[in-house]
Amino acid sequence: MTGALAPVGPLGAPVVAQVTAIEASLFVFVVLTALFTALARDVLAAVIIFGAYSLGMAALYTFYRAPDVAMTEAAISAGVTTVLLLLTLAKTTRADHEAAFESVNLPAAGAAGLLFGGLLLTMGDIPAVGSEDAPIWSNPDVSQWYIAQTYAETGVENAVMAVLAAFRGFDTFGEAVVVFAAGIAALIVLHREVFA
Amino acid sequence: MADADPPPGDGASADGPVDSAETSGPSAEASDADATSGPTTSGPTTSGPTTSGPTATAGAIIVPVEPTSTLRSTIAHVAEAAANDGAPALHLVEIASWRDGDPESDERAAAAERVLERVAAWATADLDDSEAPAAADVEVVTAVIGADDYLFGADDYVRVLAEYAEENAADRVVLDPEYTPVGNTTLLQPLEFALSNTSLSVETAPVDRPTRRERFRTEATTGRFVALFGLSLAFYLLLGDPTYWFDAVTGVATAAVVSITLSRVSLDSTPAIPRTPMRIARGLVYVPVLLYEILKANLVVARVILDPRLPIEPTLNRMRVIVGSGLPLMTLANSITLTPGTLTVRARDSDLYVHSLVPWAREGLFDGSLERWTRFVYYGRRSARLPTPRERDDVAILQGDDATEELPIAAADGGAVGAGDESDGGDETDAAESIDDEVTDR
Amino acid sequence: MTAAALEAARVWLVVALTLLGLFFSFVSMVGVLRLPDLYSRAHTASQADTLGAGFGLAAVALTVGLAGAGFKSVLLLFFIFVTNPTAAHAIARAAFEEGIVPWTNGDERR
Amino acid sequence: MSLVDASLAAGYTLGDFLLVAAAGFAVLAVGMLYRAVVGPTMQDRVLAVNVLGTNTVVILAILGAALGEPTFLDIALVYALLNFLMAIAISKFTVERGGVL
Repeated sequence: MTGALAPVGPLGAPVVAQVTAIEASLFVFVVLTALFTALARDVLAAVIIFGAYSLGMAALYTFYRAPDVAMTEAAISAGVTTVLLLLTLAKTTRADHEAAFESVNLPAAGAAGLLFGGLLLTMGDIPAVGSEDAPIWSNPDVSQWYIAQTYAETGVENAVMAVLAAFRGFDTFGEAVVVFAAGIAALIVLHREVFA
Repeated sequence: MADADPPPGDGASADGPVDSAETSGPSAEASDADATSGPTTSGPTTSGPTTSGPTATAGAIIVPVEPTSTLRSTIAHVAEAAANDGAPALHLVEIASWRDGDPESDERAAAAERVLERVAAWATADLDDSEAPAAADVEVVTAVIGADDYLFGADDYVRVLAEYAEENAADRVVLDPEYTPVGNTTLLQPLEFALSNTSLSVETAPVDRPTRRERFRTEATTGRFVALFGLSLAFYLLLGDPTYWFDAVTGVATAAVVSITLSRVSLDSTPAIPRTPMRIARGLVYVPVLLYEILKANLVVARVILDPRLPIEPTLNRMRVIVGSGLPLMTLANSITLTPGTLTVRARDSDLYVHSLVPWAREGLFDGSLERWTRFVYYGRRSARLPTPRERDDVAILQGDDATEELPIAAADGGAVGAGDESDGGDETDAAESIDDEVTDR
Repeated sequence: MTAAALEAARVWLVVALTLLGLFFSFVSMVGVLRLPDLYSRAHTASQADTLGAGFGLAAVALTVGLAGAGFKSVLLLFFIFVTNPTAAHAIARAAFEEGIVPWTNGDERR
Repeated sequence: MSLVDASLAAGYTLGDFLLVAAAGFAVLAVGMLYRAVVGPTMQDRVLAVNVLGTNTVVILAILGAALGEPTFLDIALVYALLNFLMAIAISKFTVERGGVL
């Protein structure tokens, strides 16, 4: 896991420590899409922009070597959520709006900003990605073993993904089956063949 | 794509919902015929294979009406049933989704009236054609109900319907299977449920919805099965590891599932031995040609777009192409779209509606080289020789100064939502189906 | 030609293809931002962008090498060339069905 | 040694270049976002998101090449499929007011 996110050469200039150009542009993209999803007044527009958000998010996940999460983001967020939201829209009505954006509730925005700022304060104490000072290293048994052995045993660089897809792969498979069955059940309740 | 029509109810006008302009003719005719010639039945017939036969006590039938793609066949069914059962009247009612006095309520009421006028014409025509002796005695009544109140949900609809039924001595409600009065809500089942609590007898007209599923089902042949199985197995192994036994086993299982479930829908013609490989080979010849065309035209379009003056002259054009339907048409339409400056907006039978960005692209399109290439890929070298669309006089410009034909757009006045738009159900399904065509052709 | 020269040629080819891809994607973006209506925007969205993606994926295929996963990017390339125009067509037709009249010279920008 | 480690100029490798190119595609995606937000019609938004999706696919593929992770191409493949599905679904939705779903 350590070497996986090593700084990628001099071109990925350390604007903020170790943030590369690709990360930076994806961050901008994701934040903008999230913002516009929240602000769009037309619900259908919000659904569409939310699709774009999940696209950017998945690219980011992929960059952090978590392809399983990226896959999930792709399947759930861009695929299922969009279809479910569209279904919801189809079963309700969509009001026409004159204004393109919601007006911002200033006290609420202030409160959210404060919370965000507070959380940002803790950022300084979080160890850097791959840092050897991370508290996880001090646990000598379990996490140590995963960190040391994951790559050798599974060939997967992201330890979380290795746990999900390799060490407990059948568990994950079972979860996928459960989710799939739930989806089928929902469709039966809806009494529609969505994917016909 | 005439297949999108509902199953024919009768010979008279089985075209499903059509534009109100068109129906005004038949409507007048039908009512004339009704008024003057009276019953056209040829005496008591021996048929009458229906359920109960004429019964004196039968009450009137109520049909809630809304422009749907199955409306035409529902009316045909109801008219036949009314004639056979000797119902005294057939009430075609539209349950108002507006309230009188609302903004726009007048327009919506007018739209509802148009729909009712049309279905009344259908019903009258069907009754005239009916062989049942009692057909002439069935009175066709139309009404808009519930406009004095806001209606929320199935219970309100049923209340309004029940009141109307009581006033008019009706005891039977026949529902159109596609009936969704609020436009978006699926109300049919709650409606049926709520109706079952009243004294009215309720049934859904046994007409087929024009689903695309049915239409795509083609015959399952071994050739198709094998082709799809091979294709999906190859795809699976390509993504996996062909030499690893686990991938081979799961691949066979997956390919079997895919080909069992989808072999009837995903290939539109059975692969044949000399023809299919030849097509693929000629297709491979076509790919570099297409790539070259794309590159060349892309540079032209890039120059146009990056030009600060933006010298574009977009028009919509129509071109009749001779390539056959299905896969060849899709290939041609996609090639046209891929070649910059031209974009296929709509494919209707063999008419392609192509949007062109600059006149240069339009001229290139009318020269028909892509059409010739498509013919070459699918039918061989000899079929490729053909006059250009321009020489065949199969082209038209629909916009701009050189326009030669009128724009066939539903709402050319800026997309006003009107009755024409609303009642165009058959057309919309048709359009959606063509997209599906393209998806499943692959 | 030596192996080193071959590799150098491959590297610069990758660079050239990537730059071409970026250029055409840029054209596509400019087109989508500048052009006056949906139909003309669909042109650049389906075409310039497809070509841009095509060049980008070709660069990837060349980098990874056909022995590796390069064929996957060829597959991807093929897929994009088939689906992108279809999607653009579907979108344009949706607009047409809704009765949006294509913009012509002299109309107001939309 | 794979091709991405080949040095290009001044100590930069091809991998670096590809990462920057991926960032370039992401910047183009941000530009495209304007159309997705402003519209004005729903189809404009769908179109912009479709282009965004194509860009994402390219970004994923380039990342896969630059970081030496060929599995990213599988994700890109999944994304290409979903992107197509999304465009078709939404454009059909806008035409038929949900009748298709």
